[in-house]
Amino acid sequence: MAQLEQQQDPIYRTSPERTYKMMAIMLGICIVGGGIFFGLWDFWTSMPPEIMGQDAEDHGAAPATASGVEIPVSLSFVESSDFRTLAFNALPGEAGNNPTIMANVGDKIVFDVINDGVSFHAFGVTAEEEGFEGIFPGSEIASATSPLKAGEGGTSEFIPTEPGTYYYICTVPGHRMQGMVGEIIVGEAGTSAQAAAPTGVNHDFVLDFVESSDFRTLAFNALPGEEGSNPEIRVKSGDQVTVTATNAGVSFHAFGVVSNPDDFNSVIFDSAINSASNPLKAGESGSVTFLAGAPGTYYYICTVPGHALQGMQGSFIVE
Amino acid sequence: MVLELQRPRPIWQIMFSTHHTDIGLLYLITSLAFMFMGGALALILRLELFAPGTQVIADSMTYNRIFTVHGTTLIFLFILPSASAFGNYLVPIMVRFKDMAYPKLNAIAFWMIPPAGALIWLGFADFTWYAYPTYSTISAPGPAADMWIFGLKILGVSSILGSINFVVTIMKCKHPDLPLSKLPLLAWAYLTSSLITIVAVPTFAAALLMLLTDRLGASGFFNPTLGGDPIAYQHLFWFTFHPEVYILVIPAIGFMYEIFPRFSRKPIFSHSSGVAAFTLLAIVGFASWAHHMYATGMSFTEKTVFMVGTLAAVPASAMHTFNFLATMWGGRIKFATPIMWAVGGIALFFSAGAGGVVNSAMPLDFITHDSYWVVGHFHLFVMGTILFGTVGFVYYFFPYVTGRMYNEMWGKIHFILSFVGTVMVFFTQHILGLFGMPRRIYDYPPIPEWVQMNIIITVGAMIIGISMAIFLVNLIYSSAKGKPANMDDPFGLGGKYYFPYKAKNPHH
Amino acid sequence: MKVIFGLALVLGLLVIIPSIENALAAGDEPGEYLDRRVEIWGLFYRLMIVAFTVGTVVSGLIVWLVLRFRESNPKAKPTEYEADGKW
Amino acid sequence: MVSGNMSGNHSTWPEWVYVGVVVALLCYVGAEAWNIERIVEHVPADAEIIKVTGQQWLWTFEHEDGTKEIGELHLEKGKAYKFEITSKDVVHSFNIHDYVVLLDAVPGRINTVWFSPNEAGEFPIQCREYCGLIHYNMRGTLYVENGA
Repeated sequence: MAQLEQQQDPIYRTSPERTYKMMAIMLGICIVGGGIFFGLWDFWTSMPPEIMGQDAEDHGAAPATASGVEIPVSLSFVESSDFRTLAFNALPGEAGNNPTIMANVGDKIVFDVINDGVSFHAFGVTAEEEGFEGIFPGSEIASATSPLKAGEGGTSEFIPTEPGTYYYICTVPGHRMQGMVGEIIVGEAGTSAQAAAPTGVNHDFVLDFVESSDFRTLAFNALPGEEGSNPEIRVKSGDQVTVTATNAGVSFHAFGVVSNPDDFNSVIFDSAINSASNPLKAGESGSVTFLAGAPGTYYYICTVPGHALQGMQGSFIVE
Repeated sequence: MVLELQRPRPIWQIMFSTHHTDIGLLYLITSLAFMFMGGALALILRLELFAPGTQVIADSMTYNRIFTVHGTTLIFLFILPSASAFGNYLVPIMVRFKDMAYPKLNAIAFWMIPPAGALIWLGFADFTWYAYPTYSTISAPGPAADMWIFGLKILGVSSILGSINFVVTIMKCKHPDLPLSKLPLLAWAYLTSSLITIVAVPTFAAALLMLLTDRLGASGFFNPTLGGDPIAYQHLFWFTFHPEVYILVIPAIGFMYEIFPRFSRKPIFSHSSGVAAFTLLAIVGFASWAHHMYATGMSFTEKTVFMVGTLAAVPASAMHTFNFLATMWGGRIKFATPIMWAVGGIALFFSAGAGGVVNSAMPLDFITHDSYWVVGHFHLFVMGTILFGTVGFVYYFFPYVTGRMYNEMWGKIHFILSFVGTVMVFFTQHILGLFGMPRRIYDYPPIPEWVQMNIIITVGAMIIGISMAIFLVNLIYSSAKGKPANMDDPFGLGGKYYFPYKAKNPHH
Repeated sequence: MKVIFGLALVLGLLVIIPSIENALAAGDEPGEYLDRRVEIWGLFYRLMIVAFTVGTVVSGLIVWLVLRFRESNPKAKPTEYEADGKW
Repeated sequence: MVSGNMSGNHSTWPEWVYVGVVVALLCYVGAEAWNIERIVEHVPADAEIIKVTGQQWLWTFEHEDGTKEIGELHLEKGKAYKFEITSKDVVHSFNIHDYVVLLDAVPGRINTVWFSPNEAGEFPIQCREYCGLIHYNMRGTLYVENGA
């Protein structure tokens, strides 16, 4: 490499000054960068990806009878530090987590919602048991596409037109599944939504776990479409209910009354027969006796994960 | 800094220069900075895994984000740029041209890296460095994931531009009386790895776009509920990233081809077999991508094809090893720091290669797939081979850049600690994999063997950490106050050799 | 060169023996189900034997090279290229 | 290959021997692997089918008789079982390490792998493909019972 070897000019070596200048520059970058980095650390993972086809259908039903009663509810979106659990007012386990709202048909529920988290949220009331669709017009605050930023808030109102269980949720896709869902239990017009004193009346129900031949559909007493499948149970608040359940299938099952069939873990009224971890084996049966609590629409389900979704659920209505 | 050594200029002039040595310097500093950052992340991960239960990381979300950025940083922001760094310094000099073929393109290619790095580091996505759908499309939280996608997009373009520059410089700007057959092997390394890049990387660029549109809900390429197929992404991904392995390793081999003859005082055993091996690797490297996917339910035939393709790539690497050893044979080797790194590099290169052969045997995938065996295996490559070769070359090149000598003793200590640490960490990880510990887990059940081995690994990792701290101090201190190097023969080897700082490449 | 010969010999044997036992063992699966653990781990250990044999040779060679041809070795003598200082 | 001008004056036959040995070894490895894979992939005709479904972050099993289990799998020693593995959401990897059973659970696909437990006891089932937050704890248990 002949041409490369003609030495010329004196050699200048890197000097301490230049090295320190270099270090200063890089240190500066690190400090500025570090500031932005930790400042925005959690924000960047606060939005789940878009899921296709998320347009709320219009329910558009006007209130049948306005009772004139107004129920002010103030809610705040809260997030666990790691964003895995979201909730209203308080994280699961703490007091006041996802408060259940008791109301009657015609009552006006006024929501005052504020986003106490750092990620984006939006509010709405739906009758759907899962997902973020079917938001009642007028009940929504912001939307998944233009959500409430941290600290922002808003108000809306919801007037239930028929008794049943409704859900107030965060309408940002995924947040409901992460726990941002609470219940609105709506009783018949006029009746007050408190657990009545024991009435002494006794009801006995027999519920058998049955399974379709291909084991994909599960139900109580009879398969869907047949007579008496998942019978609706109506009792008065305070009645004593005795349920006897027999596993007529070959799979494992367990019984329980819950307020949200998706949430098979939180059995209410001490109404559990066995449990997912220790279920009823084929042919076994069990029974439980409990007091029906506050009026509202509840569900009796198979508490083995997945079974309720496969159809093992019926409504359990307390009046 | 070739020119730096002849005419000192203010730093901003170096930063915004289009001269190949200045850009090489920028590449070098950037990549080393990212190496230390990514390494720090690795140490955090190891601390977390030191024992079952939560150690230093609060939740698995953070853990997942950290290992994702660890991988992304070290592969795309350390290894690739460091290769380009020395390529920029040496390729024009080796082909005896005044600069890279497209100086401005060269500068652009570099300046795409900082923003990409910023995107990746600010977003800190959590879907692992290969972002498999459907997790990455339906489950990974944004905007971090999207920032990662854009970051990699930019890096992909940057590396393609860089590669085009290298290929043109070597093929078109080569001095007329320098035939390809006499081109130094390092230049050959850049030629081949650049060609691989140009062929392989666009595939991944396409995959990234599909990933993005899927995430935006505009398409369903990888979403089965919309008629897509997640496996398609894995094919696109590995079609880029198995050759990428060779893109990463070939320059490191090239560095060793510079170091071995230099310090053995003996020409390379066989230049032509080195060239042959590079070319072979560049071609066969494309026949093996799906050996990463045995477990996705491929047919027996597919598996067989890709196993054969994988094994076919082995002789090439074996020829390099032979070449190195044969070059040392009969030489008079001065064991300065650079060649120590190179020798350690070959030893680990062999171990990694052997592990790779075992890996490629289809049935063994049932044991090793996505276990710590795999982690240990590819870390032996990227750390044991690529990083060793690169660090060795950093030491070798230090005097030419700064005009000063690094501290020899601390350099040797750095090597010994790193070597011990590497063996401790990655060999143990192989065994841990055989005991069935999956990759990418934030926490693990207290199985006695797992716990013991994780402790060993973490200790080893800390040793590596210490050695790298020594490296950092050595670099900074020596470039400021190191003793002036004898620029005609910094390592006291005698003999004439081309000295980069003498290159008559005028500044422009 | 001896090393290479020895290497060739050892490895040649390693190739032949198991492939023969394979040819004999092949094809008696039915009846009792085969135990995939035995098959797969068996393969693993066979390959490990090969890997470690080669590994021993290679690493041994490296160590020997390093010790024999180091500058400070009493037997070390200038290479033929040092005279005109071109390599 | 002819040794290039840059190389010293020496013979290259040792390299050829070496390459030959390497190739021979690789052939051996390939043949062995091919053979074992062939043997292992041959599913017995009377293997019982178990439907395995992965989802974030639990395993669901469905026996031929329709029994459904979640997170637990009860099998009988000495029988052959064929897993039909799929996933509800993201890619998982179904792994019983002690029985060297491993296959990805891919949404939209059904992958099959078979094995025959020949030893009673409890064996961990785990997810080997990164699937999100609780990936590290997507575990189950295989109970191999002595059949009647």
